[in-house]
Amino acid sequence: MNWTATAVALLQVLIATLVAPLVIGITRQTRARLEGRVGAGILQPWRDLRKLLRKETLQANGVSWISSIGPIVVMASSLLVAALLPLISTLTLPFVPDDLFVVVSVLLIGTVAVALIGLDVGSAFGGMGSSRHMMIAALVEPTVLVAVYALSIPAGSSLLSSIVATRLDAPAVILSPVSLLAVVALFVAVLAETGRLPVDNPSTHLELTMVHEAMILESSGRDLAWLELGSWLRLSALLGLVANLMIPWGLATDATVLALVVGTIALLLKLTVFAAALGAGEVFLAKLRLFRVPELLAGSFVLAFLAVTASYLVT
Amino acid sequence: MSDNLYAQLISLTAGTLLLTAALIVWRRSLRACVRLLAIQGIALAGLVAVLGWHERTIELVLVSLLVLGLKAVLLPLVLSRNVLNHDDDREVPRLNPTASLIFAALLTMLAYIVCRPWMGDTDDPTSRAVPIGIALVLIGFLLLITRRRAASQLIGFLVLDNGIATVAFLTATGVPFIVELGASLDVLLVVLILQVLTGRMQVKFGGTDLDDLTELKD
Amino acid sequence: MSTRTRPDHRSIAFGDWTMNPVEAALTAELLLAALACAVAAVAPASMRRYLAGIATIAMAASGIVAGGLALSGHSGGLWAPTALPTVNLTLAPDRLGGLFIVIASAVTLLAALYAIGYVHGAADSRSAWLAFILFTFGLQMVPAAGDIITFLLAWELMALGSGVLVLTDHRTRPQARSAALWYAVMTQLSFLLILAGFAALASVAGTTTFDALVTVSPTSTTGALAFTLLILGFATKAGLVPLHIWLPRAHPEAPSHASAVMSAAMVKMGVYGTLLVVLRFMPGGPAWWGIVLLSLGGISAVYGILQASVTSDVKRLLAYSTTENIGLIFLAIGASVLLASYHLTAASQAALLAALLLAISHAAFKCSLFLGAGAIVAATGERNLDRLGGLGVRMPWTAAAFGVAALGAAALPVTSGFVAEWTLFQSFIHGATRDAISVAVALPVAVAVVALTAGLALVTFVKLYGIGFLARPRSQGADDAHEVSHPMRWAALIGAGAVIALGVFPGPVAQVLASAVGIGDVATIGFGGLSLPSLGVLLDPMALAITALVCALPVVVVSALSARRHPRRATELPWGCGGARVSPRMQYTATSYAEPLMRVFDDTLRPEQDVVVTHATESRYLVAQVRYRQKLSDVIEVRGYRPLLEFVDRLGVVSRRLQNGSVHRYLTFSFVALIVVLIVVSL
Amino acid sequence: MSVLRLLQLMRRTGRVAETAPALPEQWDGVPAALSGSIQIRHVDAGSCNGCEIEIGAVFGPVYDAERYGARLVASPRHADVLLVTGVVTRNMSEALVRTVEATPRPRLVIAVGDCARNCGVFADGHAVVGSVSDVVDVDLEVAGCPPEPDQIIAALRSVTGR
Repeated sequence: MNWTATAVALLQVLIATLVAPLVIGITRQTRARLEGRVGAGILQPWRDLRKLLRKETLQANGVSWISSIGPIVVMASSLLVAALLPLISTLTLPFVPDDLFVVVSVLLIGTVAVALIGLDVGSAFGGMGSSRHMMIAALVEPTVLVAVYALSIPAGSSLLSSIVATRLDAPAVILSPVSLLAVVALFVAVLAETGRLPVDNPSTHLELTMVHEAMILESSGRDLAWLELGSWLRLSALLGLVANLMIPWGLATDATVLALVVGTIALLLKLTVFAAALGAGEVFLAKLRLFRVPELLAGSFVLAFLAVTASYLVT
Repeated sequence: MSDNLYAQLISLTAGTLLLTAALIVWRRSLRACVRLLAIQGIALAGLVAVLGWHERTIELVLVSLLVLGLKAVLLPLVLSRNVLNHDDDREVPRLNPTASLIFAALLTMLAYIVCRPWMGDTDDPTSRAVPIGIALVLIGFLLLITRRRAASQLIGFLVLDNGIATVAFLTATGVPFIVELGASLDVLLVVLILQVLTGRMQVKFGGTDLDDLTELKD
Repeated sequence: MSTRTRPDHRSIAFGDWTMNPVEAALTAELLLAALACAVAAVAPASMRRYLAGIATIAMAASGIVAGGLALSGHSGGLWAPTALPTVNLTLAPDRLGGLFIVIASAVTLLAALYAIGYVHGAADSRSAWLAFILFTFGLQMVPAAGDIITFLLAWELMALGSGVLVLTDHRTRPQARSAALWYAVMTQLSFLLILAGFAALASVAGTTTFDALVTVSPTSTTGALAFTLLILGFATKAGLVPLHIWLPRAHPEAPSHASAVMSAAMVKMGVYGTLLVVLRFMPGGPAWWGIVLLSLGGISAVYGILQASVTSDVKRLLAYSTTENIGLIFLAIGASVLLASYHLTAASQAALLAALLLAISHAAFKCSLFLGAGAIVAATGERNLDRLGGLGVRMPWTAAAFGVAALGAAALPVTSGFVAEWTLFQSFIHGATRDAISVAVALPVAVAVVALTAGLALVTFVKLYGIGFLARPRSQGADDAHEVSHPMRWAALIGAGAVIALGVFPGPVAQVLASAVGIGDVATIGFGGLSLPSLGVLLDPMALAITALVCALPVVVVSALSARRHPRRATELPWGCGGARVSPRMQYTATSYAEPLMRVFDDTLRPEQDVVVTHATESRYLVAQVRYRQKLSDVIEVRGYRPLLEFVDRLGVVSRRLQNGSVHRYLTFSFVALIVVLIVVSL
Repeated sequence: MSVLRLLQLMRRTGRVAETAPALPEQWDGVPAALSGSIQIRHVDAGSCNGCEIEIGAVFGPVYDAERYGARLVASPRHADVLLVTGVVTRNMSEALVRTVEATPRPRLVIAVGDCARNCGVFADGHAVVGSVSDVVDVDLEVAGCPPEPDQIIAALRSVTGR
């Protein structure tokens, strides 16, 4: 059982990694089409990655080992998250529960690594991005924990897999105000964590408006490849989690081949829909001023908090 | 309809009421607030309709239609006219949104706590949704206290009224049709009068910031 | 203190080999403490640091042995008579006491090792060494005490010793004096409160030995009174808001080895005292105790980390982070009491375990952090983060130790802090109940508080490490920094190693801790992972790390392949928009790094900022110079303490009227007093 | 602008991108790594902004160079191709050299516009160092003052081969 679970987790990592660039491709493509463009095609992110891996990597004098190890840490943390989250099956690794707190902490390792890379450069942009990035990360955390706390109360466990499993068994839970509020809050938190609009504009060229971009401004070649793929993978994994919380159907509950195939296909469909929706949504959104972001996060926190209140005090 | 579905619908509509209230506290733009108010009206009407359907009483269904017409269409229209007829629709609340949001959360919790004794541990979905009505009332008060512009005062007042209506419907399962009619007409009247007043204020002082009214005291 | 074994034991001569092991270890510790004092007193200045340091290490080692024995369940202790009849000085640590003895001794050992390489000048003087030895000795005796008198004596020894240490640099640093004054006042306040609390307990129990105090019922008025007084006293020592005020002043002023012990071990005695109250004296306290501790801890956690996240002084930052961590510990204890009062036993025990895990983890990483901060100050002469930078390449060992400890403080995997907060969170999740409103309200708030604290701690320590050790030096001092001497780096590295070890093998650690407070079901799974069967949760950091490595492997392989074809090329410049080499002054400083947070929380922090723009004489459209000043003072001190002190001053002025120096008036006072006494007595 | 009105606008406009012209023949100097995807950093070495306007059009919806795999980026570290416009002025010559140096290999430098190729109308002005090729080695040139977006796109496509 343990070994099958491990194998499933590895399969999950593989699929998530293959899909992540396509998810970005789909969002960009949707956006382009809505803007009246043709778009570069959903395979473009893969081409970019291939090219980055075939380019040389520059490193300025005086930067420490953080700049060269950091990208690998970021990538590894994203892969680990993809392994932990219930994306195509609700099986969990032996001894490594997909515990909410563990998942968040693993995400934070990636966050911290990027922030340190930004500081390591010693240019003004890096520090700026790093400082903003960490502020947002700090303010997001209450939302994430409280939201999943609310979700974990009906399930009686903080394991994301069992939360999703309960929703699979009793779909009625999904439409209850508790879960609606919590999932909305979680979604806002995911947008902030992955640096999408309205918190951060991933396609900006103005250094002064950057958050994530400003930190990786100095990276090139494979460092850049890992940083990009890492953030894309993080986005896809978290989108997959939200998707499975909203639409748990199709998720494999055992390790039979058929179930896994179904689970994979379901995941692909969900991700396609969510990525397209994300891209479409971003057409209508403008980036918030940096100091309006706390208001947004406070709003999402309140939603999460209301969810907890409701779930506790309503029998 | 099945009890499960009934419970689902009740909690869904009630949840929407609470969510819209929270969002009204969140947003600064008055237009957005008016739109949210309309959604809240729809949710309230839906709640009443569900009750009526469940109790098989035609009267409640009529009331729900009335609520729909009044709170989801008429009042928002009137308000949006007032909002649109002068350019800036930004509210500058006394309390910054972050703080007032936290307040709203605490108020909701308070509502649940005060309701708990006479809610008991009943599984009856209607009594489970009562605290949300109370929370709406409290949040409405919060809006009345923290907002400056007359229009958003009106919005706060309407949220408060929605709260009262929610509680009334859920506890008494439907105030009689006539009473509801009277109440709604009162509300409409109040809103229209305040409408006129704000219009006059607009003309006289070029602004509807209620803090300026302190100068009118003598 | 002359030692004699308690009569009810085998009455045997001192030094007999058949003594009970705990007695033997404690005796050894007493003797070694005396020896250390003697050495410090007589040793020639040139040899003092080595001899005294080694003697202190020996004392600490014997302390570790004694604590370990007590922790593993050996009973026994030392007993000495006093002038007063029926009052004896007893040293009889129980398991919990043993745990805290181990914490105190281990921290002392590292600090002493560090001191060998660190102390110089005033910190190497005879008085400073004596103070350090007495301080650490008292520290180890507090948890060993078996009765009130001994406890208070040890407590006072600890307070006085640390007070002297705060004064060490008073010649060079005038602020040291005011810091010592604040510290003395607050610590005496805490002493008085504790004294009063114990008096209340003893008045009911009728005796002063801890075992006899259990008779007091927690729900009685005396119980409530004693709880309030004792908790206030211990909270003062633990540096909880609003009584934390001495902490950010005293810790930075004391020499770093002393501040490490103060922060990592001394404030823990406040925790130990609290545990004594809620576990040993008056177990099963009412719910409101839990609420009090919970809110006290929650406020301290958020306020402390908020201040830490915007502070630029390294040691001040660490001091505030201590307030945060102790706050978390109190929060956990409070949650445990609250849950227990509603019979949610499993969750309550998990919370208690979390409190202990937090305690040892904080001891490990904060010790290492303060030692590292001392190394920074020694190497650069700078305490202000805004003038540091680039130390990572200049002092690699210190950087490694500091980095690991910072990870622990930020509660990231796989460190001790992570395990502790995970356990705390599990207790919150599984304590969820609808039957008790107070629990239903307290837990989500607690979750939010812990989450916000964790997030801000992340910012704080990324700032501390990133600004201090990465990028390029912002001052000459930082540029000329060199790695510190071996004892210093080893002390810091051992602390960091403990952070990792506690984080990777939490299972056995947790089992030991659980045994200290009599918690049943804690198990070890996998590769030393932690499992709480009654909650049905498990965490195996080692397995997590292995999984992470498996995930990282392909990434490394691909990188290696790509590196073989396209090697890394060094360029002399970071990208600065094509400009000439960007000067270090263009980098973000700690202050600018915290600026966004400062803005978000400025209602709470109330920074004083002013910008002075001097225009050129030719035209006021040309700016000659812009000066930006930001002053950040502790809100609670400004709003709370200043008015209080002014009030006291005014009172003093008024009361001066009473005494005008005339003998007659004083005689009148005493006469009136006499009359009053007589009347009272006659009634 | 409200969401609904935006949606209506989108429905009315539909696709504005022109149909792609025939693929120009692949320029033979293209490094294998760059086929199918190039990131572009634009450097204005002292242009009159005529070429900037055209480049803006190139990445606008009508010409939509993104569909050929070309994207503008914010840092030369991310870039493969530098689009250099205008004569190289004294103040920009050093910055231009640094920018090229800051770009990881394999990299291409495309001189866009007559000023960049041969100083155009600004030849021997007092602030002019020379054409781009006088300062850094240029791989491709796009003639015109300013060049048509089609020409720029043709140059880019001859690199991406899409």
